[in-house]
Amino acid sequence: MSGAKGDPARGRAIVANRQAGLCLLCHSGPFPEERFQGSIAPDLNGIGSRLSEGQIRLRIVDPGRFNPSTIMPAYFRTEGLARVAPSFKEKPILSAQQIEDVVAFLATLK
Amino acid sequence: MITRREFVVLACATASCAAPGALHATPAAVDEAIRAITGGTPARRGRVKLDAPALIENGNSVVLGVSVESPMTQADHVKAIHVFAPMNPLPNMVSVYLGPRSGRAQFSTRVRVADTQTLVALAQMSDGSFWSDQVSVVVTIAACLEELK
Amino acid sequence: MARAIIQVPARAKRGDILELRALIGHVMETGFRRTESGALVPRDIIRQLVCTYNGIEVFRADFHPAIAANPLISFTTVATESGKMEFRWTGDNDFSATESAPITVE
Amino acid sequence: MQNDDATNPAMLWVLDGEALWGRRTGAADKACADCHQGMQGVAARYPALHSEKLVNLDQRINLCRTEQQKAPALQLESRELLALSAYIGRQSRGLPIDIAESEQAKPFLDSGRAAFNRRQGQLNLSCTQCHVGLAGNKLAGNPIPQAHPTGYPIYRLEWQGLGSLQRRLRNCMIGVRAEPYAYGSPEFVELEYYLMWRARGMKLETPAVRP
Repeated sequence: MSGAKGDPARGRAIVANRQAGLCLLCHSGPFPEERFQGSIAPDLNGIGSRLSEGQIRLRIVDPGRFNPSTIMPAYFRTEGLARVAPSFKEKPILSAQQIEDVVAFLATLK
Repeated sequence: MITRREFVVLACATASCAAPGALHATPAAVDEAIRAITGGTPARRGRVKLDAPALIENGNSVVLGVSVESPMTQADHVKAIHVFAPMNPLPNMVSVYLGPRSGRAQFSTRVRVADTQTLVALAQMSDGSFWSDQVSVVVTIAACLEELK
Repeated sequence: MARAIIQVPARAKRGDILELRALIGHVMETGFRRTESGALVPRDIIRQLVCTYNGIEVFRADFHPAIAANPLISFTTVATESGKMEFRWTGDNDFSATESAPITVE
Repeated sequence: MQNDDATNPAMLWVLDGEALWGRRTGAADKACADCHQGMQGVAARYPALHSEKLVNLDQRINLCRTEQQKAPALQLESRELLALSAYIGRQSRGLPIDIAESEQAKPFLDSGRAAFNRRQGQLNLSCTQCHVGLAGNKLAGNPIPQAHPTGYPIYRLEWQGLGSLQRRLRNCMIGVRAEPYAYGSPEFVELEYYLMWRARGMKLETPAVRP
Protein backbone atom coordinates (compact mmCIF):
# COMPACT_ATOMS: atom_id res chain seq x y z
CA MET A 1 0.00 0.00 0.00
CA SER A 2 2.66 2.48 1.03
CA GLY A 3 5.38 0.85 -0.97
CA ALA A 4 7.46 -0.22 2.04
CA LYS A 5 7.17 -3.82 3.10
CA GLY A 6 5.39 -4.44 6.39
CA ASP A 7 7.27 -5.36 9.55
CA PRO A 8 5.52 -8.18 11.50
CA ALA A 9 7.07 -7.12 14.83
CA ARG A 10 5.77 -3.58 14.51
CA GLY A 11 2.46 -4.98 13.31
CA ARG A 12 2.12 -7.17 16.37
CA ALA A 13 2.64 -4.14 18.63
CA ILE A 14 -0.06 -2.20 16.78
CA VAL A 15 -2.55 -5.07 17.01
CA ALA A 16 -1.92 -5.43 20.75
CA ASN A 17 -2.11 -1.68 21.46
CA ARG A 18 -5.54 -0.73 22.72
CA GLN A 19 -5.19 2.91 21.70
CA ALA A 20 -3.66 2.33 18.25
CA GLY A 21 -4.92 -0.84 16.58
CA LEU A 22 -7.80 -1.37 19.05
CA CYS A 23 -7.97 -4.92 17.63
CA LEU A 24 -8.05 -6.75 20.99
CA LEU A 25 -11.06 -4.79 22.20
CA CYS A 26 -13.12 -7.00 19.85
CA HIS A 27 -10.84 -9.85 18.71
CA SER A 28 -8.82 -12.34 20.64
CA GLY A 29 -5.58 -13.79 19.40
CA PRO A 30 -2.21 -15.32 20.30
CA PHE A 31 -1.18 -12.68 22.84
CA PRO A 32 -0.51 -14.55 26.08
CA GLU A 33 0.72 -11.34 27.74
CA GLU A 34 -2.48 -9.42 26.99
CA ARG A 35 -5.31 -9.94 29.45
CA PHE A 36 -8.97 -9.44 28.64
CA GLN A 37 -9.29 -9.71 24.92
CA GLY A 38 -12.62 -9.15 23.21
CA SER A 39 -15.22 -11.77 22.40
CA ILE A 40 -17.11 -9.82 19.74
CA ALA A 41 -15.18 -10.69 16.59
CA PRO A 42 -13.47 -13.79 15.14
CA ASP A 43 -10.31 -15.13 16.79
CA LEU A 44 -7.22 -13.93 14.95
CA ASN A 45 -5.52 -17.31 15.43
CA GLY A 46 -4.99 -18.92 12.06
CA ILE A 47 -6.10 -15.91 10.02
CA GLY A 48 -2.92 -16.20 7.96
CA SER A 49 -4.01 -19.59 6.67
CA ARG A 50 -7.63 -18.61 6.15
CA LEU A 51 -6.95 -15.43 4.17
CA SER A 52 -4.27 -14.20 1.78
CA GLU A 53 -2.33 -11.00 2.50
CA GLY A 54 -4.44 -9.17 -0.08
CA GLN A 55 -7.67 -10.35 1.53
CA ILE A 56 -6.45 -9.33 4.98
CA ARG A 57 -5.41 -5.91 3.69
CA LEU A 58 -8.80 -5.26 2.09
CA ARG A 59 -10.63 -6.30 5.27
CA ILE A 60 -8.64 -3.78 7.29
CA VAL A 61 -8.87 -0.94 4.80
CA ASP A 62 -12.64 -1.15 4.38
CA PRO A 63 -14.39 -4.24 5.79
CA GLY A 64 -17.79 -2.79 4.83
CA ARG A 65 -17.11 -3.89 1.27
CA PHE A 66 -17.46 -7.52 2.35
CA ASN A 67 -20.23 -7.01 4.88
CA PRO A 68 -22.06 -3.66 4.90
CA SER A 69 -23.39 -4.23 8.43
CA THR A 70 -20.05 -5.18 10.00
CA ILE A 71 -19.13 -3.37 13.20
CA MET A 72 -15.48 -3.42 12.23
CA PRO A 73 -14.32 0.12 11.43
CA ALA A 74 -12.66 0.92 8.13
CA TYR A 75 -9.06 1.61 9.09
CA PHE A 76 -8.19 3.59 5.98
CA ARG A 77 -11.36 5.40 4.99
CA THR A 78 -12.08 9.01 5.96
CA GLU A 79 -15.16 9.78 3.90
CA GLY A 80 -18.74 8.79 4.56
CA LEU A 81 -18.39 9.17 8.35
CA ALA A 82 -20.65 11.25 10.63
CA ARG A 83 -19.69 13.61 13.50
CA VAL A 84 -16.04 12.60 13.61
CA ALA A 85 -14.35 14.33 16.56
CA PRO A 86 -12.20 17.27 15.42
CA SER A 87 -8.96 15.62 16.49
CA PHE A 88 -9.67 12.59 14.29
CA LYS A 89 -11.19 14.37 11.29
CA GLU A 90 -9.76 13.48 7.88
CA LYS A 91 -7.41 11.02 9.54
CA PRO A 92 -7.49 7.28 8.97
CA ILE A 93 -7.35 5.09 12.09
CA LEU A 94 -4.04 3.65 10.93
CA SER A 95 -1.52 4.99 8.41
CA ALA A 96 -0.72 3.08 5.22
CA GLN A 97 2.58 1.88 6.70
CA GLN A 98 0.90 0.76 9.92
CA ILE A 99 -1.62 -1.23 7.91
CA GLU A 100 1.23 -2.91 5.98
CA ASP A 101 2.84 -3.80 9.31
CA VAL A 102 -0.41 -5.27 10.64
CA VAL A 103 -0.98 -7.24 7.42
CA ALA A 104 2.55 -8.61 7.59
CA PHE A 105 1.99 -9.71 11.18
CA LEU A 106 -1.46 -11.24 10.65
CA ALA A 107 -0.15 -13.22 7.66
CA THR A 108 2.22 -15.01 10.06
CA LEU A 109 -0.70 -16.33 12.14
CA LYS A 110 -0.99 -19.66 10.37
CA MET B 1 -18.74 22.31 30.74
CA ILE B 2 -15.50 21.68 32.59
CA THR B 3 -15.85 19.45 35.58
CA ARG B 4 -13.10 19.11 38.10
CA ARG B 5 -12.03 15.77 36.82
CA GLU B 6 -11.92 16.64 33.18
CA PHE B 7 -8.90 18.86 33.55
CA VAL B 8 -7.00 15.89 34.82
CA VAL B 9 -5.49 13.84 32.07
CA LEU B 10 -5.83 10.49 33.76
CA ALA B 11 -9.17 8.83 33.72
CA CYS B 12 -8.39 6.91 36.84
CA ALA B 13 -7.24 8.12 40.18
CA THR B 14 -4.36 5.77 40.55
CA ALA B 15 -1.06 6.41 38.88
CA SER B 16 -1.29 3.22 36.87
CA CYS B 17 -2.57 4.66 33.63
CA ALA B 18 0.76 5.13 31.89
CA ALA B 19 1.08 8.62 33.30
CA PRO B 20 4.24 10.48 32.51
CA GLY B 21 6.46 9.47 35.36
CA ALA B 22 4.03 6.82 36.51
CA LEU B 23 5.40 5.06 39.53
CA HIS B 24 4.52 2.15 41.67
CA ALA B 25 5.79 0.62 44.85
CA THR B 26 7.49 -2.78 44.76
CA PRO B 27 7.30 -6.01 46.72
CA ALA B 28 10.53 -4.80 48.35
CA ALA B 29 8.81 -1.56 49.41
CA VAL B 30 6.04 -3.64 50.98
CA ASP B 31 8.62 -5.76 52.80
CA GLU B 32 10.20 -2.57 54.08
CA ALA B 33 6.83 -1.13 55.19
CA ILE B 34 6.10 -4.39 56.99
CA ARG B 35 9.52 -4.42 58.66
CA ALA B 36 8.87 -0.88 59.91
CA ILE B 37 5.90 -2.31 61.82
CA THR B 38 7.21 -5.72 62.87
CA GLY B 39 10.76 -4.65 63.64
CA GLY B 40 11.88 -7.80 61.90
CA THR B 41 9.69 -10.28 63.81
CA PRO B 42 8.58 -12.79 61.18
CA ALA B 43 4.89 -12.69 60.29
CA ARG B 44 3.26 -16.11 60.14
CA ARG B 45 0.67 -17.06 57.55
CA GLY B 46 -2.75 -17.77 59.04
CA ARG B 47 -5.42 -16.40 61.40
CA VAL B 48 -5.89 -13.44 59.00
CA LYS B 49 -8.41 -13.47 56.17
CA LEU B 50 -8.05 -10.79 53.48
CA ASP B 51 -11.11 -10.52 51.23
CA ALA B 52 -10.98 -8.77 47.85
CA PRO B 53 -12.57 -9.67 44.52
CA ALA B 54 -10.32 -11.83 42.33
CA LEU B 55 -11.40 -9.92 39.22
CA ILE B 56 -11.71 -6.14 39.40
CA GLU B 57 -13.51 -4.28 36.64
CA ASN B 58 -12.59 -0.85 37.94
CA GLY B 59 -9.72 -0.28 40.29
CA ASN B 60 -11.06 3.05 41.55
CA SER B 61 -13.23 1.53 44.23
CA VAL B 62 -12.75 -2.04 45.37
CA VAL B 63 -14.43 -3.51 48.43
CA LEU B 64 -11.75 -4.90 50.71
CA GLY B 65 -12.30 -6.57 54.06
CA VAL B 66 -10.03 -8.12 56.67
CA SER B 67 -10.97 -10.35 59.57
CA VAL B 68 -8.66 -11.96 62.12
CA GLU B 69 -9.29 -14.95 64.37
CA SER B 70 -9.04 -13.61 67.90
CA PRO B 71 -11.09 -13.77 71.12
CA MET B 72 -10.60 -9.97 71.41
CA THR B 73 -10.18 -10.09 75.18
CA GLN B 74 -7.96 -7.87 77.30
CA ALA B 75 -5.41 -10.68 77.45
CA ASP B 76 -5.54 -11.70 73.80
CA HIS B 77 -6.58 -9.30 71.07
CA VAL B 78 -5.62 -7.76 67.76
CA LYS B 79 -4.03 -4.34 68.16
CA ALA B 80 -3.79 -3.34 64.52
CA ILE B 81 -4.41 -4.49 60.96
CA HIS B 82 -2.44 -3.08 58.01
CA VAL B 83 -3.02 -3.63 54.29
CA PHE B 84 -0.38 -3.22 51.58
CA ALA B 85 -0.36 -3.02 47.77
CA PRO B 86 2.98 -3.59 46.01
CA MET B 87 1.83 -2.18 42.65
CA ASN B 88 0.10 0.95 43.96
CA PRO B 89 2.07 4.22 44.00
CA LEU B 90 2.52 3.76 47.76
CA PRO B 91 2.78 0.41 49.54
CA ASN B 92 0.51 1.37 52.46
CA MET B 93 -3.23 1.30 51.80
CA VAL B 94 -4.83 1.52 55.22
CA SER B 95 -4.11 0.75 58.88
CA VAL B 96 -6.73 0.29 61.59
CA TYR B 97 -6.22 0.16 65.35
CA LEU B 98 -8.46 -2.06 67.46
CA GLY B 99 -8.76 -3.41 70.97
CA PRO B 100 -10.87 -5.56 73.28
CA ARG B 101 -13.75 -3.10 72.90
CA SER B 102 -13.94 -3.92 69.19
CA GLY B 103 -15.67 -7.22 69.92
CA ARG B 104 -14.52 -8.66 66.61
CA ALA B 105 -11.27 -8.11 64.75
CA GLN B 106 -12.64 -7.07 61.39
CA PHE B 107 -13.20 -4.08 59.16
CA SER B 108 -14.01 -3.32 55.54
CA THR B 109 -13.45 -0.32 53.31
CA ARG B 110 -13.17 0.67 49.65
CA VAL B 111 -9.74 1.02 48.11
CA ARG B 112 -7.98 1.89 44.87
CA VAL B 113 -6.10 -0.95 43.23
CA ALA B 114 -3.76 0.29 40.53
CA ASP B 115 -2.95 -2.93 38.77
CA THR B 116 -2.95 -6.70 38.91
CA GLN B 117 -1.03 -7.61 42.04
CA THR B 118 -0.96 -9.50 45.33
CA LEU B 119 -2.39 -7.54 48.27
CA VAL B 120 -1.06 -8.26 51.75
CA ALA B 121 -2.78 -7.94 55.14
CA LEU B 122 -0.78 -7.94 58.38
CA ALA B 123 -2.27 -8.30 61.87
CA GLN B 124 -0.43 -7.22 64.98
CA MET B 125 -1.46 -9.19 68.11
CA SER B 126 -1.37 -8.15 71.75
CA ASP B 127 1.17 -10.92 72.47
CA GLY B 128 3.61 -9.33 70.04
CA SER B 129 3.12 -11.86 67.25
CA PHE B 130 2.33 -10.98 63.64
CA TRP B 131 0.11 -12.88 61.23
CA SER B 132 -0.61 -12.28 57.57
CA ASP B 133 -2.62 -13.22 54.53
CA GLN B 134 -2.36 -12.32 50.88
CA VAL B 135 -4.69 -12.38 47.92
CA SER B 136 -4.05 -12.02 44.22
CA VAL B 137 -6.29 -9.65 42.30
CA VAL B 138 -6.58 -9.04 38.57
CA VAL B 139 -7.58 -5.56 37.36
CA THR B 140 -9.19 -5.46 33.92
CA ILE B 141 -8.51 -2.60 31.59
CA ALA B 142 -11.41 -0.22 31.17
CA ALA B 143 -12.31 -0.03 27.51
CA CYS B 144 -13.95 3.39 27.20
CA LEU B 145 -12.36 5.83 29.58
CA GLU B 146 -13.58 9.37 29.74
CA GLU B 147 -10.75 11.37 28.30
CA LEU B 148 -9.85 14.72 26.94
CA LYS B 149 -10.25 14.99 23.22
CA MET C 1 -18.59 21.07 56.06
CA ALA C 2 -18.37 17.86 54.27
CA ARG C 3 -21.41 15.65 54.02
CA ALA C 4 -21.13 12.45 56.07
CA ILE C 5 -23.43 9.48 56.67
CA ILE C 6 -22.90 7.34 59.74
CA GLN C 7 -24.74 4.20 60.76
CA VAL C 8 -25.05 3.49 64.47
CA PRO C 9 -27.81 1.29 65.93
CA ALA C 10 -30.17 3.41 68.03
CA ARG C 11 -30.61 0.69 70.68
CA ALA C 12 -28.63 -2.32 71.76
CA LYS C 13 -28.22 -4.77 74.62
CA ARG C 14 -25.14 -4.52 76.80
CA GLY C 15 -22.45 -6.77 75.35
CA ASP C 16 -23.85 -6.75 71.80
CA ILE C 17 -21.30 -6.34 69.05
CA LEU C 18 -22.40 -3.33 67.00
CA GLU C 19 -21.66 -2.83 63.34
CA LEU C 20 -20.76 0.80 62.64
CA ARG C 21 -20.34 2.49 59.26
CA ALA C 22 -18.95 5.85 58.29
CA LEU C 23 -19.20 7.34 54.79
CA ILE C 24 -17.95 10.85 53.98
CA GLY C 25 -17.80 13.00 50.85
CA HIS C 26 -14.16 13.69 49.92
CA VAL C 27 -12.17 13.61 46.64
CA MET C 28 -9.19 11.75 48.15
CA GLU C 29 -6.86 13.35 45.58
CA THR C 30 -3.90 11.01 45.51
CA GLY C 31 -1.10 13.46 44.80
CA PHE C 32 0.05 11.24 41.92
CA ARG C 33 -2.14 12.63 39.16
CA ARG C 34 -1.05 15.20 36.64
CA THR C 35 -2.95 17.86 34.75
CA GLU C 36 -2.79 18.14 30.98
CA SER C 37 0.15 20.53 31.31
CA GLY C 38 2.02 17.97 33.36
CA ALA C 39 1.69 19.69 36.73
CA LEU C 40 1.17 17.43 39.70
CA VAL C 41 -2.26 17.75 41.32
CA PRO C 42 -1.45 18.28 45.00
CA ARG C 43 -2.43 15.59 47.43
CA ASP C 44 -5.64 16.23 49.34
CA ILE C 45 -6.75 13.27 51.42
CA ILE C 46 -8.41 12.45 54.70
CA ARG C 47 -5.62 10.97 56.80
CA GLN C 48 -7.45 9.68 59.82
CA LEU C 49 -10.80 8.63 61.21
CA VAL C 50 -11.23 8.28 64.97
CA CYS C 51 -14.35 6.83 66.57
CA THR C 52 -14.98 7.59 70.22
CA TYR C 53 -17.65 6.09 72.47
CA ASN C 54 -18.50 8.45 75.33
CA GLY C 55 -15.19 10.13 74.79
CA ILE C 56 -13.06 6.97 74.73
CA GLU C 57 -11.35 5.95 71.49
CA VAL C 58 -12.65 2.57 70.32
CA PHE C 59 -11.39 2.57 66.72
CA ARG C 60 -8.93 4.48 64.61
CA ALA C 61 -8.02 4.23 60.93
CA ASP C 62 -5.09 5.77 59.07
CA PHE C 63 -5.98 6.44 55.44
CA HIS C 64 -3.51 6.63 52.55
CA PRO C 65 -4.14 7.71 48.93
CA ALA C 66 -5.23 4.11 48.25
CA ILE C 67 -8.54 4.80 49.98
CA ALA C 68 -11.22 5.42 47.34
CA ALA C 69 -12.94 8.79 46.90
CA ASN C 70 -15.82 9.30 49.33
CA PRO C 71 -14.31 6.98 51.93
CA LEU C 72 -16.43 4.30 53.55
CA ILE C 73 -15.30 2.15 56.44
CA SER C 74 -17.20 -0.35 58.56
CA PHE C 75 -16.06 -1.89 61.83
CA THR C 76 -17.43 -3.16 65.15
CA THR C 77 -17.56 -2.15 68.78
CA VAL C 78 -19.10 -3.65 71.92
CA ALA C 79 -22.18 -1.92 73.39
CA THR C 80 -21.20 -0.93 76.93
CA GLU C 81 -23.42 1.94 78.04
CA SER C 82 -25.85 4.55 76.74
CA GLY C 83 -24.32 7.69 75.37
CA LYS C 84 -22.76 9.12 72.24
CA MET C 85 -20.77 7.64 69.38
CA GLU C 86 -18.63 10.27 67.66
CA PHE C 87 -16.73 10.07 64.37
CA ARG C 88 -14.01 12.57 63.60
CA TRP C 89 -12.19 12.77 60.27
CA THR C 90 -9.05 14.87 59.81
CA GLY C 91 -6.83 15.37 56.80
CA ASP C 92 -4.82 17.56 54.45
CA ASN C 93 -5.56 21.27 54.15
CA ASP C 94 -6.86 21.38 57.70
CA PHE C 95 -9.75 19.13 56.79
CA SER C 96 -11.90 18.27 59.75
CA ALA C 97 -15.43 16.89 60.08
CA THR C 98 -17.40 15.46 62.97
CA GLU C 99 -20.59 13.43 63.07
CA SER C 100 -22.21 11.82 66.07
CA ALA C 101 -25.19 9.66 67.00
CA PRO C 102 -26.78 8.72 70.31
CA ILE C 103 -27.09 5.11 71.41
CA THR C 104 -29.29 3.60 74.12
CA VAL C 105 -27.94 0.47 75.80
CA GLU C 106 -30.25 -1.67 77.93
CA MET D 1 -23.51 -1.23 47.22
CA GLN D 2 -26.33 0.77 45.59
CA ASN D 3 -29.23 -0.72 47.53
CA ASP D 4 -27.78 -0.02 50.95
CA ASP D 5 -28.10 3.69 51.67
CA ALA D 6 -25.38 3.50 54.30
CA THR D 7 -22.79 2.38 51.74
CA ASN D 8 -24.05 3.98 48.52
CA PRO D 9 -21.80 7.01 48.00
CA ALA D 10 -24.49 8.66 45.86
CA MET D 11 -26.49 9.14 49.05
CA LEU D 12 -24.08 11.98 49.89
CA TRP D 13 -25.59 13.82 46.90
CA VAL D 14 -29.14 12.81 47.82
CA LEU D 15 -28.70 14.40 51.24
CA ASP D 16 -27.33 17.57 49.62
CA GLY D 17 -30.40 17.55 47.36
CA GLU D 18 -32.70 17.21 50.31
CA ALA D 19 -31.09 20.23 51.95
CA LEU D 20 -31.34 22.26 48.72
CA TRP D 21 -34.98 21.20 48.31
CA GLY D 22 -35.89 22.93 51.54
CA ARG D 23 -33.76 26.05 51.02
CA ARG D 24 -35.40 29.28 49.87
CA THR D 25 -33.73 30.91 46.89
CA GLY D 26 -34.16 33.45 44.10
CA ALA D 27 -36.07 36.73 43.90
CA ALA D 28 -39.29 34.88 44.77
CA ASP D 29 -37.62 33.58 47.96
CA LYS D 30 -39.28 30.22 47.51
CA ALA D 31 -38.04 26.72 48.24
CA CYS D 32 -38.98 23.68 46.13
CA ALA D 33 -40.70 22.37 49.25
CA ASP D 34 -42.97 25.43 49.39
CA CYS D 35 -44.84 24.25 46.26
CA HIS D 36 -44.17 20.51 46.05
CA GLN D 37 -45.01 17.71 48.43
CA GLY D 38 -43.41 14.38 47.54
CA MET D 39 -41.97 13.80 44.09
CA GLN D 40 -42.70 10.09 43.92
CA GLY D 41 -42.95 8.85 40.35
CA VAL D 42 -41.80 12.08 38.75
CA ALA D 43 -38.34 10.94 37.67
CA ALA D 44 -39.91 7.86 36.04
CA ARG D 45 -41.79 10.14 33.62
CA TYR D 46 -38.87 12.22 32.27
CA PRO D 47 -37.89 13.40 29.66
CA ALA D 48 -41.35 14.82 28.97
CA LEU D 49 -43.01 17.58 26.99
CA HIS D 50 -43.16 21.00 28.55
CA SER D 51 -44.95 23.61 26.42
CA GLU D 52 -44.26 21.59 23.27
CA LYS D 53 -40.59 21.31 24.10
CA LEU D 54 -38.95 18.08 25.22
CA VAL D 55 -37.07 18.55 28.51
CA ASN D 56 -35.26 16.18 30.81
CA LEU D 57 -35.51 16.24 34.60
CA ASP D 58 -32.50 18.52 35.04
CA GLN D 59 -33.95 21.02 32.59
CA ARG D 60 -37.35 20.78 34.28
CA ILE D 61 -35.72 21.63 37.62
CA ASN D 62 -34.09 24.65 35.99
CA LEU D 63 -37.44 25.76 34.53
CA CYS D 64 -38.86 25.73 38.04
CA ARG D 65 -35.91 27.78 39.22
CA THR D 66 -36.15 30.44 36.54
CA GLU D 67 -39.95 30.62 36.29
CA GLN D 68 -41.10 30.00 39.87
CA GLN D 69 -38.16 30.78 42.13
CA LYS D 70 -36.84 33.58 39.91
CA ALA D 71 -33.37 32.18 40.46
CA PRO D 72 -30.61 31.60 37.89
CA ALA D 73 -30.59 28.19 36.24
CA LEU D 74 -28.08 25.74 37.69
CA GLN D 75 -25.24 24.71 35.44
CA LEU D 76 -25.87 21.32 33.86
CA GLU D 77 -23.71 18.64 35.53
CA SER D 78 -23.11 20.92 38.54
CA ARG D 79 -23.07 19.35 41.98
CA GLU D 80 -26.25 21.22 42.98
CA LEU D 81 -28.27 20.10 39.97
CA LEU D 82 -27.10 16.50 40.26
CA ALA D 83 -27.96 16.60 43.97
CA LEU D 84 -31.51 17.79 43.25
CA SER D 85 -32.09 15.26 40.48
CA ALA D 86 -30.68 12.47 42.66
CA TYR D 87 -32.96 13.52 45.51
CA ILE D 88 -35.99 13.58 43.22
CA GLY D 89 -34.96 10.38 41.45
CA ARG D 90 -34.47 8.54 44.73
CA GLN D 91 -38.16 9.03 45.45
CA SER D 92 -39.04 6.94 42.40
CA ARG D 93 -36.71 4.06 43.24
CA GLY D 94 -38.49 0.79 42.55
CA LEU D 95 -41.16 2.35 40.33
CA PRO D 96 -41.44 1.35 36.67
CA ILE D 97 -40.19 3.79 34.04
CA ASP D 98 -43.33 5.34 32.63
CA ILE D 99 -42.72 7.34 29.47
CA ALA D 100 -45.88 8.66 27.87
CA GLU D 101 -46.33 8.14 24.16
CA SER D 102 -48.18 10.76 22.20
CA GLU D 103 -48.58 12.05 18.68
CA GLN D 104 -47.00 15.25 19.84
CA ALA D 105 -43.94 13.51 21.23
CA LYS D 106 -43.52 11.07 18.35
CA PRO D 107 -41.11 13.22 16.33
CA PHE D 108 -38.80 13.43 19.36
CA LEU D 109 -38.94 9.68 19.87
CA ASP D 110 -38.22 9.03 16.19
CA SER D 111 -35.34 11.44 16.27
CA GLY D 112 -33.86 9.78 19.37
CA ARG D 113 -34.24 6.35 17.80
CA ALA D 114 -32.51 7.56 14.65
CA ALA D 115 -29.59 8.85 16.73
CA PHE D 116 -29.39 5.47 18.51
CA ASN D 117 -29.16 3.71 15.16
CA ARG D 118 -26.83 6.19 13.43
CA ARG D 119 -23.21 5.25 12.88
CA GLN D 120 -20.94 7.96 14.19
CA GLY D 121 -17.34 8.90 14.72
CA GLN D 122 -14.05 7.74 13.28
CA LEU D 123 -14.87 4.20 14.45
CA ASN D 124 -18.20 4.47 12.62
CA LEU D 125 -20.31 2.71 15.24
CA SER D 126 -23.95 3.10 16.24
CA CYS D 127 -25.27 2.53 19.74
CA THR D 128 -27.39 -0.34 18.40
CA GLN D 129 -24.48 -2.30 16.99
CA CYS D 130 -22.96 -2.86 20.42
CA HIS D 131 -25.79 -2.41 22.90
CA VAL D 132 -28.43 -4.41 21.04
CA GLY D 133 -26.52 -6.66 18.66
CA LEU D 134 -23.64 -7.51 20.95
CA ALA D 135 -24.97 -6.94 24.47
CA GLY D 136 -23.58 -9.60 26.79
CA ASN D 137 -20.38 -10.00 24.80
CA LYS D 138 -17.11 -8.59 26.01
CA LEU D 139 -15.38 -5.48 24.77
CA ALA D 140 -11.86 -6.09 25.99
CA GLY D 141 -12.62 -7.51 29.45
CA ASN D 142 -15.85 -5.62 29.99
CA PRO D 143 -19.34 -7.01 29.44
CA ILE D 144 -21.43 -4.84 27.09
CA PRO D 145 -24.70 -3.83 28.80
CA GLN D 146 -28.06 -3.35 27.12
CA ALA D 147 -27.98 0.42 27.62
CA HIS D 148 -31.04 0.77 29.84
CA PRO D 149 -30.74 4.02 31.80
CA THR D 150 -32.47 2.81 34.95
CA GLY D 151 -30.28 4.39 37.60
CA TYR D 152 -29.40 7.98 36.64
CA PRO D 153 -27.88 10.10 37.96
CA ILE D 154 -25.34 7.36 38.72
CA TYR D 155 -22.28 7.17 40.94
CA ARG D 156 -19.70 5.87 38.52
CA LEU D 157 -16.58 4.35 40.01
CA GLU D 158 -14.59 5.61 37.04
CA TRP D 159 -15.76 9.18 37.76
CA GLN D 160 -15.54 8.76 41.52
CA GLY D 161 -18.60 10.93 41.62
CA LEU D 162 -22.15 11.44 40.42
CA GLY D 163 -23.00 12.13 36.78
CA SER D 164 -25.97 12.35 34.47
CA LEU D 165 -27.03 10.11 31.60
CA GLN D 166 -25.79 12.78 29.21
CA ARG D 167 -22.33 12.60 30.73
CA ARG D 168 -22.38 8.82 30.23
CA LEU D 169 -23.52 9.22 26.63
CA ARG D 170 -20.78 11.78 26.10
CA ASN D 171 -18.25 9.12 27.22
CA CYS D 172 -19.64 6.69 24.65
CA MET D 173 -19.39 9.26 21.87
CA ILE D 174 -15.80 10.06 22.80
CA GLY D 175 -15.16 6.31 22.80
CA VAL D 176 -16.20 5.97 19.15
CA ARG D 177 -14.21 9.14 18.40
CA ALA D 178 -17.30 11.20 17.60
CA GLU D 179 -17.88 14.82 18.53
CA PRO D 180 -20.23 14.64 21.50
CA TYR D 181 -23.50 16.57 21.47
CA ALA D 182 -23.54 19.56 23.84
CA TYR D 183 -25.00 19.08 27.31
CA GLY D 184 -28.69 19.98 27.23
CA SER D 185 -28.85 19.95 23.42
CA PRO D 186 -32.05 18.68 21.76
CA GLU D 187 -30.07 15.76 20.29
CA PHE D 188 -29.06 14.55 23.74
CA VAL D 189 -32.53 14.99 25.26
CA GLU D 190 -34.13 13.10 22.35
CA LEU D 191 -31.66 10.26 22.73
CA GLU D 192 -32.33 10.23 26.47
CA TYR D 193 -36.07 10.16 25.75
CA TYR D 194 -35.73 7.23 23.37
CA LEU D 195 -33.56 5.30 25.84
CA MET D 196 -36.06 5.83 28.68
CA TRP D 197 -38.94 4.84 26.38
CA ARG D 198 -36.98 1.73 25.38
CA ALA D 199 -36.58 0.89 29.10
CA ARG D 200 -40.25 1.56 29.94
CA GLY D 201 -41.60 -0.83 32.55
CA MET D 202 -38.15 -1.42 34.06
CA LYS D 203 -37.75 -0.32 37.66
CA LEU D 204 -35.80 2.81 38.50
CA GLU D 205 -32.73 2.21 40.70
CA THR D 206 -31.69 5.84 41.18
CA PRO D 207 -29.09 6.62 42.38
CA ALA D 208 -27.30 3.56 41.03
CA VAL D 209 -23.63 2.64 41.34
CA ARG D 210 -21.85 1.48 38.19
CA PRO D 211 -18.24 0.63 37.27
